[in-house]
Amino acid sequence: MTDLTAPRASRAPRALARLARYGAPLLVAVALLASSEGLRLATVNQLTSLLLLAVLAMSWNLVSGFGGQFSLGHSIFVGVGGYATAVILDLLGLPLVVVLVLSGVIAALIGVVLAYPMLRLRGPYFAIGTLGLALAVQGWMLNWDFTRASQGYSIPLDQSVDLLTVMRIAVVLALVAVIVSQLIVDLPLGLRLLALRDNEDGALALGVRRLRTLLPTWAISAFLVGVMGAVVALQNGQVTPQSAFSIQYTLDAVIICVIGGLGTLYGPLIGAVAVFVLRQFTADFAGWASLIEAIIVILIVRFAPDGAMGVLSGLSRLVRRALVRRRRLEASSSTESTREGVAA
Amino acid sequence: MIMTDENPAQDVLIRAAGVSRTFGGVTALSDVSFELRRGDVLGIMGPNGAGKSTLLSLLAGVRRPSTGELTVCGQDMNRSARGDAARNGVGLAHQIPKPFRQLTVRQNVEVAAQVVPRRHRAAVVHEALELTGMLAAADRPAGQLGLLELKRLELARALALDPQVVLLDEVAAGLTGADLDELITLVAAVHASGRTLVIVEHVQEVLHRLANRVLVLEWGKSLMEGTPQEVSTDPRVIEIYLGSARESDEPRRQRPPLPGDAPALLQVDGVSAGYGPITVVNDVSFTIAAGEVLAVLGANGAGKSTLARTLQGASTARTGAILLDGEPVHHRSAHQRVRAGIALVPEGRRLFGDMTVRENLELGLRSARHREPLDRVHELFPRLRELQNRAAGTLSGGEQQMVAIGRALASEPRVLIFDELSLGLAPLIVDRMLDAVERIASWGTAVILIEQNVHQALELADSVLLLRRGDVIFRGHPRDFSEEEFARAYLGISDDASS
Amino acid sequence: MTAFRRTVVASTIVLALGLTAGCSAAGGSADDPVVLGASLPLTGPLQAFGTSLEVGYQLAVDEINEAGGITVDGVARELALEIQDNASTPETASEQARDLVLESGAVALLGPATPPLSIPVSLAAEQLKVPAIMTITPIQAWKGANPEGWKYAFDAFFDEVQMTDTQFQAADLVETNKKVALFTDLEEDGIVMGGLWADKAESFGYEIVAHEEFPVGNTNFSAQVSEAKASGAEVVIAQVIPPDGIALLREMKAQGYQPEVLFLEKAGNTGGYPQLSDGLADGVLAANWYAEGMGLDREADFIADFAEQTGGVNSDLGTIAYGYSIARILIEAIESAGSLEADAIVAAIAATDGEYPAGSIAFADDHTAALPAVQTQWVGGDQVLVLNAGGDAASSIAVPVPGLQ
Amino acid sequence: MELVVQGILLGGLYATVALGLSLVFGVIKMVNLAHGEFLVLGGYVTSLLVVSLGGDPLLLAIPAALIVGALAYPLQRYLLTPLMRHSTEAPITATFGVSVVVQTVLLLVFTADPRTLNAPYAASQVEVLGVGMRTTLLIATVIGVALVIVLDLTLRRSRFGRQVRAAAFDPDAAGLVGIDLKHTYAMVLAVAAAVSAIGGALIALSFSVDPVAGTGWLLRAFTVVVIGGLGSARGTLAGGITVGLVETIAAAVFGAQYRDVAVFGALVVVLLLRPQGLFAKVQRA
Repeated sequence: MTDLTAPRASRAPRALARLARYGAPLLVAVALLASSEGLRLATVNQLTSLLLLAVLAMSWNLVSGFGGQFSLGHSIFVGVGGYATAVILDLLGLPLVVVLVLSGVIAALIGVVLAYPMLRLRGPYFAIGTLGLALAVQGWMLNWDFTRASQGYSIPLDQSVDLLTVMRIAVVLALVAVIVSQLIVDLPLGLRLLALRDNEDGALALGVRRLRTLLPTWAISAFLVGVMGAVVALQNGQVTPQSAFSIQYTLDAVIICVIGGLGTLYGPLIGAVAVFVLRQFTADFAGWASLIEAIIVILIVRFAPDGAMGVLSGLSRLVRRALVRRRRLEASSSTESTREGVAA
Repeated sequence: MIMTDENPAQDVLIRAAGVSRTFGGVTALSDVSFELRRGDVLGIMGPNGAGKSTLLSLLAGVRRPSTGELTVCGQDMNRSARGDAARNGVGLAHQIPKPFRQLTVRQNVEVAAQVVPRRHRAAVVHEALELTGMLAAADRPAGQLGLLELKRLELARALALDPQVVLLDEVAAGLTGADLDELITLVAAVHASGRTLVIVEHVQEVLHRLANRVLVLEWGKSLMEGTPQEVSTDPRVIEIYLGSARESDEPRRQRPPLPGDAPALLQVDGVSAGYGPITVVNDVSFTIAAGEVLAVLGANGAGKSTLARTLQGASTARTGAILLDGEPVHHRSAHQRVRAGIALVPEGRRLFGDMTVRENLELGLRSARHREPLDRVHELFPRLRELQNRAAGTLSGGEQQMVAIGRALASEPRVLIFDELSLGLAPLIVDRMLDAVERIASWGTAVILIEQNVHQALELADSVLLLRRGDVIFRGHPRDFSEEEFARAYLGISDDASS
Repeated sequence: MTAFRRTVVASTIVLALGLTAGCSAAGGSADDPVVLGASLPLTGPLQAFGTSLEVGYQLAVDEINEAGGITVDGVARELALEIQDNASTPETASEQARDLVLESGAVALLGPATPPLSIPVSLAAEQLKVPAIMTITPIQAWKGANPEGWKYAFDAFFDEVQMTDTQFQAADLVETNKKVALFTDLEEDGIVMGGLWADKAESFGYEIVAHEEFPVGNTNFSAQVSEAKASGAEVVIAQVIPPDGIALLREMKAQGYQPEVLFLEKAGNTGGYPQLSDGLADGVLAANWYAEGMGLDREADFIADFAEQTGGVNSDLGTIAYGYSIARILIEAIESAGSLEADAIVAAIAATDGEYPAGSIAFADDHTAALPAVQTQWVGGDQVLVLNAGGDAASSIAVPVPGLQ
Repeated sequence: MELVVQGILLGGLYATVALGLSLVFGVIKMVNLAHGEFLVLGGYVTSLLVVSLGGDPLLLAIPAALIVGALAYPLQRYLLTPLMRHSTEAPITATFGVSVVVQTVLLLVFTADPRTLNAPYAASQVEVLGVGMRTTLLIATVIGVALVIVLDLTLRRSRFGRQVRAAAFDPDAAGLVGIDLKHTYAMVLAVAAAVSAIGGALIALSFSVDPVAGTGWLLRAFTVVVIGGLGSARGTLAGGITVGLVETIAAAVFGAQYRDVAVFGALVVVLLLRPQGLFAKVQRA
């Protein structure tokens, strides 16, 4: 057992930890890709949905968790990505990878254009503003001939992609999302981002520029969500404004991050798994499903406001404290010392 | 460290000429001029509200001067944007450190280091951590640090900007004994590393040991500038810190002396309080009887206001008990304590500015129908009757203080706490306020008087509680109260670092 | 090092989930029942369709099971109906359609009603190559969603083109000034049908004097109604959702606008609509797919069995009959294919030709079976047939609209 | 002219619908995503009272308002206020959860069918300034203006109102004058819910309510509140009328399909130009 309270981690373990942080997701992804042939189609399909949910939550977490800007407008990027993919596949028939990246880029560009004015708003105003924006866009899309309203824009069947390929794309996308989240935390951009969230005045006073930090983050988030929307469109075979621009996507991201832990690296992943499993479970309760989910969300917010990650770190702190205390007791009893620490 | 090439023209790092700053009609800083040369350590002192923080915020580029010329490190601060100062070689360390709590110490410093060129960053971060002794704690989350470590981190963050000038805003606040010594050593090391310092400080010891010049502010104007020795012996400085004796010969005190066996109305037993990692009030005990005036004295940062807030319930006591008539009240919330009979006239008055005087007073009443207390208030301050339909926010400071006192009296308190009664008021008004305190005490109300004007407070007091950095260093009758204790508490001149 | 441990925990969870999901293989042995799947809107705005379809589907499955199940590959097997609630949301319907096939092992899908839900389910069927039959989904909209043609999905319902004739045919049965006011919302079917009515009016000798368009969820119809009233139209054709329909009726009543005939499509097919609208919808006309007197297979039985449950003879009852019919067609197709092989079942469905409670059904090459739309008028809790499948009068129409008087 | 009258009358209803949201934001500084459900609940509870007791829906809206208000009190006191200490997101998320709970319960109990309130005047018309207008909208406007005046007077003149204003102005200092902040906040949400319930009854009377109608009305209310300025009763009335006018005129000029786009577009523009609202005084720092 290494000393957990050791103040100084030597260079080697830190490098190892970093390697593990980037390597482990890579390994999991490679393992999934390698074994994907052997998976049942049902598993493939469920895994795709789960991974997409996780990507959505991780991307939203970048802006709203790490960046502290509570966005209620992310559904726009799901829709933009979905439509971009459907339309490009329909009209241009470019290679799939190009189409996906292009969809993300379009979403990111639109994201930057929208964020530029929106980021002038703070706190609840930002949430209301982005929500208004999302609804204005959805209202427009519902009334725009181009989107073919409730009939939807179908991905041409000859261009459609089988579920296994969709899952592989989702695996790669999820990997990218995890790595990007890690990178953002490790890079100076992420430092500035976290600094802004923790204490905006302090960060500004230290020379951090708000827009220069938030805008790239927003663009990255929009890119990932755009590609996620594109994969959703591939999975469903069509896009409709009603579903692709649905506020539900944003709400899902909020719920997942709240359950998993807002502004943590792995919270959205854990939250996505929890929500996905919960939904599989409540699917049998039909009309009660959303009731159960909402009550769980309320209970978590009330009693564990830092989500699963908060509970986990709370537990690990308890364990660590117990270990330390035990060691201290052992030490004091072995030396027969009568001096009890004042720190107790 | 990375120094920009020396340029004799840049030897004057800060030049202020006739700098003023107003906030919506209120002048916080007026016509201040000084120069700071490379390598200087300038101390800034003055009582609360003298404009120290405003001056510092102008130097740090957080705000812009209203008029006057201010150049910092070659930059015209009348034209600078937020954060420009940080990029331009000015580092600011705050009184209450606000680190990025979720980041590690190293990351905190790295955020600041982003203003220096990429290739120097690692070196700057390392140097800042090393100089402040935080290298060992570099990987701990900032949220877990203790107070001294937080102050070190605050300094490290300022140093990571690779600044030419470091501004220190009461960094010694809350530190005692060995911790304070350590901090002073640290700041000296920062200076030795070639930085020019501006130190705003109440703890005189810090200025004595570090500053080569001290600028004293009062009422937003510069009162004098000199060496620390000159300043601390200047009668004007002593007066602004301790208040002047009253001109009038007529004794203010009208009440008979308190009988020695008066039963305790409020009993405070071993109360400690603070915020975050900081303990501001440590193990305070006293009792006060009906009609007694207890003067709570001490320098800025000694814990007087925290004590007041803890008694009233706005902050919670960490340990100890507060009993009103033998009934424990320390678990009750602020509004319940008001109903129980403990009222506070808060520092800065905290009136509801967009409401009228009448509305403010009526809010204090226990019930809408029971209006008698207001008659008493109007009897005490007849002026309030004339002002009753004016918005409280538009009144002068003295009038506002009357409303604040009236509002507290409206709840018919048995214990009334005044937090910095005379702060920011002209001497004539202070006189009137203290007269009112005497009247209130004569009605049988127990009064806890937190007051800067020591001489005048002592005139009224039945007993005195002297705080120094959160500890009670004197408790007793005013006549037993010696000038030495006084000087020690306020100016920290004859300080014993081992306390 | 904690970051490292967290990574391990997180990746283990993901892996474990993938593996456990992979291990729980669904059986397909001959002892297990043959599963038919349906993702239905059992809650949400389309709830009425979902619950009615469920009754119809279940009825068909129960009938077969009571008769000893179906013979597949020479073995008699029981049928099981697996139903999930999609809460009226398209993406859930899509998700559940895949889930039903992949996870629950459904050999075929039954539709969820209306194009927004039926199209994603049909697309999922094509993607997974399983047979699926839709209903309560106008066939032009359904066909339009897949220009290349459906290969595994079928749709049995009325054709919008024929349906939009019925309003004019019914209006012909009463004396009017042949001036028409259209109220159409901006949902796809509102746009399509609005266009059709506008195009066809002239050929029937009608003139469109006002065409009001509005978004779904519109509440304030005052300007639109006063325009229509000013235009003097005695025929009103509206395509609205139920809450908007109530708002429209209230505004018409408030402004004292009493057209001779009022067609309230979409909203008018909500069971018990006159009660919901406090009587305002009494006498409102609506195109329908079911009514007493159409002479359909087992008509009397269905009315006797379900009229009480649906609050009268109305489109909800019709939806039960349609649900029953397509379930029946699917079951018969599996029976006649004699196997669970998708292509065999698809071929058998395509070969369907028979009388069902929904009408006489035979699928065209484009996998659609067009059933006739009729016109009905709300009288009490019933939708009474006023224009039959042949476009002729069935009973007299009460004019002007009684509920608005 | 006709458009203007219509817009103004619609605005009266919108003001009623938005008043509660404005009050909550202004005093508690909390975004209440369950506001729409208060409205819908008001409609349903009134409808239940009409069915079980019989009588005029407008009269029965008053007990309905009391019931909805009584439901809201513990919600603030025991769920939302404790969360406010944690972060600003936590109460937002919780109110979202509450809104889903209410929607689902209503769906399970009453199905998705729309519900209306009926009265002799529910579908009749009166002449206002020579323009024909729905009686209910006129009633809604009268009630809306009355509620704004009553709320405004309550806030200004009554002891409770002053306590609320004090709590909004400086929550810490409010404690110093004996104001129980937790109780005051809970009362504010209760009053907001009660006012909203009356708004919901008016909606059910003029149009209809259904379990999921809350979301649409929440957004309308947001627009009104943001345009009118958060936390000001009179600003809410002005905001309601502005939105009513924008909506009516946009529908007339661009066509009804662009009505929502115009309204939300206006919301975004106002947010960007004047985040404190068009009709609010700029708060002193």
